[in-house]
Amino acid sequence: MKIHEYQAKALFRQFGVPVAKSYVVEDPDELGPVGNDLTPGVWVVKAQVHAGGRGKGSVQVDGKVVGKGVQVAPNPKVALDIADSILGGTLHTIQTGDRGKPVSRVLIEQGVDIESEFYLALIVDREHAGISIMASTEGGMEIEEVARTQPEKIHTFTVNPLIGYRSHIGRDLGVEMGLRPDLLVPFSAIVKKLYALFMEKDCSLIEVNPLVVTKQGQWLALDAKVTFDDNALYRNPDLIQLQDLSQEEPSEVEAAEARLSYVSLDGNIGCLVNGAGLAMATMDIIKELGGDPANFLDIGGTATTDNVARSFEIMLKDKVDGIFVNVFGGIVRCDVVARGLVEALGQVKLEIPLVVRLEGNQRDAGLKLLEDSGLPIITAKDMRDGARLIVEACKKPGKGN
Amino acid sequence: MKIHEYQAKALFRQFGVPVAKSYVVEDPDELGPVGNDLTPGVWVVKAQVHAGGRGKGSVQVDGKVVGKGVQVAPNPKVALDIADSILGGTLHTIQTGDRGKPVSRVLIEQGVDIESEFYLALIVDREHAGISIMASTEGGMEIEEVARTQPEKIHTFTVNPLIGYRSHIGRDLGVEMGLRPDLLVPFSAIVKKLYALFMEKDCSLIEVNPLVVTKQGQWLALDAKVTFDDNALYRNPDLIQLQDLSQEEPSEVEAAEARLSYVSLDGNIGCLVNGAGLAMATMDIIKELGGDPANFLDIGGTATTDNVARSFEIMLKDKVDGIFVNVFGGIVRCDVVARGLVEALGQVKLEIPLVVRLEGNQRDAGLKLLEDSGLPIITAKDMRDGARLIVEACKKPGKGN
Amino acid sequence: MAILVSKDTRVVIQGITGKAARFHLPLMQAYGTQIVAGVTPGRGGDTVDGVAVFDSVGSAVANTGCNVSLIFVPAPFAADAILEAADGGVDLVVCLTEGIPVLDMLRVKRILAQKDTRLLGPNTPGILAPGPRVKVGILPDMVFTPGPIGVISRSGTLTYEAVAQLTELGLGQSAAMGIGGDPIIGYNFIELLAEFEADPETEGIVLIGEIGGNQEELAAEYIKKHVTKPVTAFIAGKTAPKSRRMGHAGAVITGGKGTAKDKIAALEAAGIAVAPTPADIGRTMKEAMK
Amino acid sequence: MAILVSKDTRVVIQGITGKAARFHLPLMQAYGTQIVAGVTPGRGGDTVDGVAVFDSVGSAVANTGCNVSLIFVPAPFAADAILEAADGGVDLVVCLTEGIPVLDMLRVKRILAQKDTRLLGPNTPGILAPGPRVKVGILPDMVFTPGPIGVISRSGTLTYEAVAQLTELGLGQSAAMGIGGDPIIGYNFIELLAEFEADPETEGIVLIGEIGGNQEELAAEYIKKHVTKPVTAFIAGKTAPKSRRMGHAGAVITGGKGTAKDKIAALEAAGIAVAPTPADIGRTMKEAMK
Repeated sequence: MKIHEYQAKALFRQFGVPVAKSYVVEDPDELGPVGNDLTPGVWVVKAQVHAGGRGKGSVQVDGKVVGKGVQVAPNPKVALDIADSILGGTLHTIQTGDRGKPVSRVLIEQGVDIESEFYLALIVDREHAGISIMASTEGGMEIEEVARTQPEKIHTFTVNPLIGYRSHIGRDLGVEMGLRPDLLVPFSAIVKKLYALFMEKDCSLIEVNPLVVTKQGQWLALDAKVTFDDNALYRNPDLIQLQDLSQEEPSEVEAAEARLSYVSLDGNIGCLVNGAGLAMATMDIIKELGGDPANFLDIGGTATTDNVARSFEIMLKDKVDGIFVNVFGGIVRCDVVARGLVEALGQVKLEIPLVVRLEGNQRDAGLKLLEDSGLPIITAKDMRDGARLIVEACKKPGKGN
Repeated sequence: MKIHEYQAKALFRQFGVPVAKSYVVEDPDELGPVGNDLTPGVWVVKAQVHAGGRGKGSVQVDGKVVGKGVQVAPNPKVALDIADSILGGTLHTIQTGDRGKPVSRVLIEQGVDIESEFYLALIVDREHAGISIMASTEGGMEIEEVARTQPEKIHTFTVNPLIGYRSHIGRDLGVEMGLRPDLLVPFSAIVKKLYALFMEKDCSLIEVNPLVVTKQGQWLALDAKVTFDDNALYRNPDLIQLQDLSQEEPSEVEAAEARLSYVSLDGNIGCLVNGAGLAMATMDIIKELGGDPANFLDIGGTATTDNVARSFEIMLKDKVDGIFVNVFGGIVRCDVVARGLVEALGQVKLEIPLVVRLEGNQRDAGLKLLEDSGLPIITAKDMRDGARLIVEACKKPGKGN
Repeated sequence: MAILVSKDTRVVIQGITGKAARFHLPLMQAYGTQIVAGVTPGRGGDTVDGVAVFDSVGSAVANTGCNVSLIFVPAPFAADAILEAADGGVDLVVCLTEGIPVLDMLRVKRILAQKDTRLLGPNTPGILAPGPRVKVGILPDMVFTPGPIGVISRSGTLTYEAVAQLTELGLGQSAAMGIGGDPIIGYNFIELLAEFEADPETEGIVLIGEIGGNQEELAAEYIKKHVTKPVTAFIAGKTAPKSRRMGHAGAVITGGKGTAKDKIAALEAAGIAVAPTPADIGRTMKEAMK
Repeated sequence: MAILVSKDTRVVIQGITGKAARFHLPLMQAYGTQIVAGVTPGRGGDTVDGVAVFDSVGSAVANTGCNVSLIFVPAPFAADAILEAADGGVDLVVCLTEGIPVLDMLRVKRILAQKDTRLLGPNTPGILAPGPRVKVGILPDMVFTPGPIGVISRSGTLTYEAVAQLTELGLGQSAAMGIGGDPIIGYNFIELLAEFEADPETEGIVLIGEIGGNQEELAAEYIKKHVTKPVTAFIAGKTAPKSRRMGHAGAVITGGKGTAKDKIAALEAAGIAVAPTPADIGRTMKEAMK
């Protein structure tokens, strides 16, 4: 689960990680009172969206560009004007996709005199089975770019979760980065606090880019990106309220509510599959045979009749020219899937081709249910057959593509 | 650091470990209001002192025995009367020593219908470097007695602190004790909570004896003994207020305040030594040569002039016929010890023999300081010599022993 | 003989009284698997489909000599269940549970590194060996047949797909298993490749990978150096859009880009035949076996 | 050659800018110890008595090749300091710090069990080897002289006492060390007995124990089986009252009663000469060497 910068910074404050003074504004009416609190000097206005590249991205209001997603204002008045102009707009960055992300909140943050910028991240490290801490002097840069061009400037330590953080880890990373001795202990303290946040809130990523030292010698987290492990939200119920669904794809949100995994793509064939691997493979074979998937919806390993029906409804909302259901039953039973399809098709009239391939657990029962339903379902004998049938069906004259 | 039963039970409540309903009374004037709250039925009145054997020990008021330290009352009225009678008395048990312990508080606890009694303890296990959990069906008994006579009835699991508690530990101990299946999960939950308390508060021991199952099938901790690691109190500052110094030996309290380790004994020779091993060895050689130590005071490894002087003052308060200072300087400097002695003797006139043996770090400087002071100090050339000198000095006619 | 399991496999099911376990228990029994015990805390003494229920794995092991545990426990309790199985002393834990918090699994992984118990999964469909007729998991046994091919997969359903194709082409299986789709898992490709390489009954190996991570690249390197038996592979996700889930810092940690193209290139460079589509897995293996 | 330390010992002092460290640093230097680095976080670049200060043990090791760490860090930070030394890669950590919380040490003990770094202490006076003139700690070197006796002790000051007696009687020492007086320590009696047994320069061993625990009993058993060199012992606390500190549950866990009488009996049953008083340690060793 992703959260906004301002929410991440609130968590930083709670864990004692230094951040600059800032105000969140949701409603233009709040700008007046906030304006009274802004002290003279530079303030930075930042659109709060779930996407990177805000500084280069532009905010549009009614289709017109009104400014960038991050803007520096020389004084409070200008800051308030900028905030007013972008609130309610849509931010378009390289990460947002064509639709952009709604700017429902802005963060107005006090400007600081930066002496130097750093990069700091904590992340679950699959390969080393630990929490890896990555630090670099190349703050403010895209870290993948740094990894490619100056890999020696990324310093990493993997914390064994059974041992936990020890103060020398941050100091050693600081020494490797060439920090001045007086900056080492406070740097390590920040890493320690972020590690505590990571573990306590079941994070999957904390990224601070840039983490800066001010001309006054203070460390400050100028940006903050935190994502949480969805699987652990049950033990951090306070975090669920931080979720901002307006930042996500509506169909993905709907699928997630039904505990389904949904990915939207660019083509015209809907794919309803069980298992991520089979879903990807189905997409691969459709492409191989000249078709183009519109999405894939993984009904997962615990599908019930209800959520198969639900999946099918979500799929129909996403404009598609045909649907391929490809299920190999293991824990999922083919008869359950068939019953879900029949149920969904009792509600809506099917006006596009539907190819169904069932195999494995309770296949015969499933196929019989489909046959008995009398619905215009095309059944396939195997995966290639099914892919071929749907690709052909979606190429018929009168259909797109 | 030891705490009272009622304090331990308050911690149990805080961590979700079930205990019976109870009231603490400090002042007889509180008995009236508490009496209004007591529901009809059996109540148990328990003297709150830092010592075991309360049930068999007797409370004395003005030298007269008024009852046992734990008494069962058939109704609230009798409970209030018992509480009133023992409050302000002195409890004498096999563990309190001759002086007894003041009964400044009583706990009035609701009686329960016991179906079965168990023993449960968590303790730092040196040998296995973990937290050992000990459980036994022989609740209410002295556990050392059980260990001697029925060792097979004590079930132990040592928790690796890097891994922590897992639910099967309590279940396995429960299965070994032959618990009914429906009691296993709640039993494990209690062990889990006590483990959390142990780790969070840096305990060195938690002992619940008895832990009972009531006829209603509920687990309850009927007694509660918790001791904390003194070395970790700095990170549990809230615990320090639980300390009840009135339960400790006054001279030991005074020594502890000066960060000294003091043990009171039965003889007449005071021993001021650095290091626990040397202290015990000094005691051993004094006894071997026919003397009898009154105490030993270990000035530890970080003695300053001030606390050497302080030690000496504490020692003089504890009536002794002579003092043997036996110091082998390592981290402790003999000159510092000598300066402390000279300082202390500047305040009080020494009327008993003082034998000083200095060796090791800065010995010569120390001996010179003593010599230059002109004080009537007997210096010894080695440990045996010193022990011999003090034993002889304390045997002189006119002195005790 | 298969790998990991054999005719001496005696299974205990943790969470045996749950719905999914109760559904799959008779399927495993019908296939021939010896399910000798179940565990549900507080339900000791009950039986489910003739299987005795115990209150802990420790007591199940003591009473039945079970040596493999199959976990159906819900995600919040699954990490603890794995550790219970390890403390209980089984040799292998097969954990089907999906959605275990990743920090729990990091701890489990580190703890198991110091113990003798091995883990398959979590989020795996389990393992099936057609020769001894042992199924520890939920794989659809009707598509399996005994034979010389070992199948290792990151995906559940693709495993079934591959096995069905092999069976269709007359290539039976020595054993097939999913390693699990979670970030932190027990057995990885390399460890299972080593098992199949050492297994006298296995003559060829199918490896089914997918985009993300660098396990396939590591496997390719390992196969080149240590595996003498023919290996064929399939990588799912060739046409997947760049995953929106993998953050940048994650990509830096992993080192590789995790694309199907890179993985296929690594495998082919190691001399491994890669099936062009998921429908060609069986055929590709058959050709490699010639 | 001594044990644990040698002429190649290169010491880093953690907490070098503290008061006690500054007092003992020149004493160690004067004795001949190579103190090549110090560590105080935030003080990197400073020097203390000619010794370069670093910000972490890792950088001290990288820059000076130090291989033994001596810890003078205050108790709340000492456990972390031990782990820093281990992560930094030194071979031996000598921890003088007194009063480390026992739960911290339990964790340290478990973590070090998986690493190559060994620990002496905490709450030890350190180790001193008169031959190579290496002192890592605070032992008063004026009472030492080179020779064939190894001294292992649970008590600091009693170690000095024993060494002074040995020197007085013409018995020099190969090395002497305290194992530390805390509940959880690194090196124990048995491990050090094994080191001395294997050390060609050691011809006899003095073991100084005290009441509590069961280390002396275990040592007696070990000596009987594995130590060929003469060993003499002293147990402090023969006349101590039953300790009020050791709870009942503790006694049950330990198994033994931990009395001096039991320990002396165990040692004598293993053929070890036990000194009757602390003033007889040297004499008893001398007789055993005949």
